[in-house]
Amino acid sequence: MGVQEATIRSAESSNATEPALRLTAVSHARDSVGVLQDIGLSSDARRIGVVGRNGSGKSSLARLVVGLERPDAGTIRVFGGDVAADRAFALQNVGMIFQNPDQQIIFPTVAEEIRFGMENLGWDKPRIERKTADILNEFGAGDWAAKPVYTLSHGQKHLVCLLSVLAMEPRLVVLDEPYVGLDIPTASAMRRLLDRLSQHIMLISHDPADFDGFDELIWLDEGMLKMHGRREVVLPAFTEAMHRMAQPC
Amino acid sequence: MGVQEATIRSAESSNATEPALRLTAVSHARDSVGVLQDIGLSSDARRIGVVGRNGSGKSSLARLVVGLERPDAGTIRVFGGDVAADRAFALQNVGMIFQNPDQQIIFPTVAEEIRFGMENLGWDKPRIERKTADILNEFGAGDWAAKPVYTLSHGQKHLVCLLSVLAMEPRLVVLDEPYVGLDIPTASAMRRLLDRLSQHIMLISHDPADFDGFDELIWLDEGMLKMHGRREVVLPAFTEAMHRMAQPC
Amino acid sequence: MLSLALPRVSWAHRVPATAKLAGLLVLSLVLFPVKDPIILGGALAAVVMLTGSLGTSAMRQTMRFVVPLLFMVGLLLLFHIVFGQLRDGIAIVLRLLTMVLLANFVTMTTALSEMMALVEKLFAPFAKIGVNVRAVSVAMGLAIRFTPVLLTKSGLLFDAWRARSQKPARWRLVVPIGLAALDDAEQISDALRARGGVPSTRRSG
Amino acid sequence: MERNIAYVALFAALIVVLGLLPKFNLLSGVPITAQSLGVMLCGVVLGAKRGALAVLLFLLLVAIGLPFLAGGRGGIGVFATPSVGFLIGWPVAAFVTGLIMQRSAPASILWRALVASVIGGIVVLYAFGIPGMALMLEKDLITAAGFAMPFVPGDIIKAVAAGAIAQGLYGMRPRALISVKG
Ligand SMILES: Nc1ncnc2c1ncn2[C@@H]1O[C@H](COP(=O)(O)OP(=O)(O)OP(=O)(O)O)[C@@H](O)[C@H]1O
Ligand SMILES: Nc1ncnc2c1ncn2[C@@H]1O[C@H](COP(=O)(O)OP(=O)(O)OP(=O)(O)O)[C@@H](O)[C@H]1O
Ligand SMILES: O=C(O)CCCC[C@@H]1SC[C@@H]2NC(=O)N[C@@H]21
Ligand SMILES: [Mg+2]
Ligand SMILES: [Mg+2]
Repeated sequence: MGVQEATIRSAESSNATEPALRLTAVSHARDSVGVLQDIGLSSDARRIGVVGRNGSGKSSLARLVVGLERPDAGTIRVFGGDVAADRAFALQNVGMIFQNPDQQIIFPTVAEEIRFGMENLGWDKPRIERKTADILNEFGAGDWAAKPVYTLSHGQKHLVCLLSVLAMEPRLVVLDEPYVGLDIPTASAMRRLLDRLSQHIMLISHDPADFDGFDELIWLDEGMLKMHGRREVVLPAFTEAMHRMAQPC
Repeated sequence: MGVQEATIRSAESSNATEPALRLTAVSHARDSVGVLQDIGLSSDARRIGVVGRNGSGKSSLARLVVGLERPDAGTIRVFGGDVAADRAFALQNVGMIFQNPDQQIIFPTVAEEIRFGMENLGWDKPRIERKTADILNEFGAGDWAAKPVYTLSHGQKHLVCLLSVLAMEPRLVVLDEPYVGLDIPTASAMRRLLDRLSQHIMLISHDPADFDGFDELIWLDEGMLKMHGRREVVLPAFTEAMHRMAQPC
Repeated sequence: MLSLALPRVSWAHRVPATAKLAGLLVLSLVLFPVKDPIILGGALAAVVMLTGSLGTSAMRQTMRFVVPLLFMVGLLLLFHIVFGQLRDGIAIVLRLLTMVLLANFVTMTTALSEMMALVEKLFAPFAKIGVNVRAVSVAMGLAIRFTPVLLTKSGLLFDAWRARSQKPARWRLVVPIGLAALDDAEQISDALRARGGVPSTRRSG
Repeated sequence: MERNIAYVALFAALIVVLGLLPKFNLLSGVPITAQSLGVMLCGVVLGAKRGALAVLLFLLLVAIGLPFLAGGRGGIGVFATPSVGFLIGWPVAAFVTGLIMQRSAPASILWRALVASVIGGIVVLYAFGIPGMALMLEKDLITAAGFAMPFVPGDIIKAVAAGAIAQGLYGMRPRALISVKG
């Protein structure tokens, strides 16, 4: 598994000496409202968490990292590539799971949904078929291929979203609040699944417990980088600040 | 605050000897798929929690309790009234906060959204204006009245949903996973707000910690009533079962 | 998704879709100038037998399609009788029914997947002049996906209304539903783009 | 690109959904249907190009055999009925409606959308629909025009609805009308 397999190589190829994530003086506005200001950070951690209050810019940061938008100012490099400009590079290297599976599942059946991304990578048909079957089997969903998506439960839909991104073999997977609305057993199954992944992971969550075993944390506050560093340092500071704010005044 | 203020009294008026909630042999199907089977329970608790796995029927139960649907079999009485048949009674007595504020907010500005329910109760204009201003002030949102809803954050939208239901002064407020996606300070503000309410509350959540201070718990399992009783009894049994399921096998 | 294709495989399902469509085209060109009720009647009888050869469920499905037209046919004949042009009226009606039934026959006996493959083939030549064939097939899938979503979204907002009002919502919910649907389209387009989306220029590799 | 595809698909789906409303059969065999409101909205909200593409996408789905015309009809057969002129005219109607919406002076959205819908969704559309009925029913154009008269009141109501909806969308969120921003 890995990028080595990918058949199309992009012009601006990844650079071995480049960190997974590098943002330099990134500022960004949506609908002419500033959502991120002057973010600079560099990280090579395999597990990066993103925390911050509602509206602090976490989802906006995720969109920039996967190249859905180009920052108004500054540069973003993921494994050395310019994800907004070089979409072929982005497709091979980063994938994103949005918060609500209903808003991201595109096709009526599980197999179609999983195949879509690989088709866009230009893989040939037998390889796509093989990978689809493999990944479903690997995650204990071998008989799902022909299932209509609407018959799946919320947690199962989440899994389909994840598999359809993993099938593309990205090096970095960005997850925007993946545990929200899942019951305890389903959430913990998802957690174990993510633990197993060899990929780099960037996870957005409001629950400090979701970052067990993480290396680094990014703390956003009103669009600015409040703190970035090792989890053991950032997480206590963040939770302390949140609980202080949560006190009735 | 309270029902005493309500000006229109419904034909089938509430009965002082009737419990807040009484379900007798309730079964229900959606799209001819059974979602609830033979639920019977009676409760007068001021704080009732509802727990269960994804798809166990929690939201379906909530829809029946606020009278959005009529059960296929059995009867539901809320404060003695038939909420599905007697909509005037239901509007005065039960309110519901849906899980996703985007699926609940109808009007473009905060004030319009809050006024809507009161208009439907037939209150006169000065009273509606007064109540709108009061409730916004009470919850620290005095300057929101003219704000377009789409500029609010997720947590702020949640608050608007809650206020527009509270403004109607129902006796029972049903909340479907209200803390989902909220940051820690916002969630705890919402929690304190709910604590303060004199109304009966029925709360759906996946997080056992959300039921601190609750009186009773309803545990649904695949559409059936697995357990109903005091929180101290049901909650440990439920969390134990969930964590057992969550073990990797 | 519900389609008009018969679920059961008949002899006609094995005929390639291109052949069936070509036959339809040829027959419509041949029949167009014909005015003789005998020939047209023969053609209609042949098409009815063709449909009949597919079995009773095909006949039932065809009737559902044709009954609304029969209403019009009756009135049309009456109209011609009043103006003393019975022969013309009969010819028009026979030709119309023949063509509708024949086209219906092709649709019923061609699986949706085959039709979609055909669409891609038909569009392929246009790729050279810039038509994005991939965009067409993705858009077809999305449109089918959005149909139940629109209904569900509307249902949710109607519920939100009913939870706070006794009066029927009527038109007041149209705009909120429209905005919710537009938001949904926005989110889906992000999801598409995050997984490669639809290349706006043709892929070279 | 993806955004355009999503919008085009959404509005094709909107026409499908409007087909679930009941239709009324008329003597001509062409029903009174709410789907032509969908055609007007395609132009009014999406503008000329995307609006026409949305209608074309809808017709493509109908042609390959999905039962998406009012009353659950579909398949190539529908192009052999007296409706054929209207069906072919739909994408053109959406295009013209959208064009007027984009080009019209900055009057009120309600009036712009109303006028655009009347010209595109009625005048232009009938210019296709009437010859279509004349051809299929072998009548002269005058008689066929007579067949179109029962549509007029309904179509005017639809144009007013399209105007009101456009106004409503614009009022609640100006950027919802892609046609206006260009
Ligand atoms: N499409 C949009 N147009 C305009 N402003 C937007 C848009 N999306 C988000 N915003 C604004 O950008 C800011 C950051 O939003 P973002 O979604 O990134 O926050 P977040 O940290 O993900 O919050 P949450 O925890 O609630 O998901 C917020 O103030 C929000 O109101
Ligand atoms: N509109 C619908 N049509 C058909 N089935 C439905 C519909 N809505 C829900 N269901 C089914 O009813 C069952 C119960 O759904 P419900 O939404 O009540 O579960 P829930 O306990 O609220 O789950 P969650 O924790 O995921 O919100 C599920 O199996 C679901 O698939
Ligand atoms: O066959 C169909 O389902 C519909 C064909 C078009 C009907 C046209 S659109 C303009 C006019 N107004 C109506 O209500 N119906 C016709
Ligand atoms: Mg977010
Ligand atoms: Mg639920």
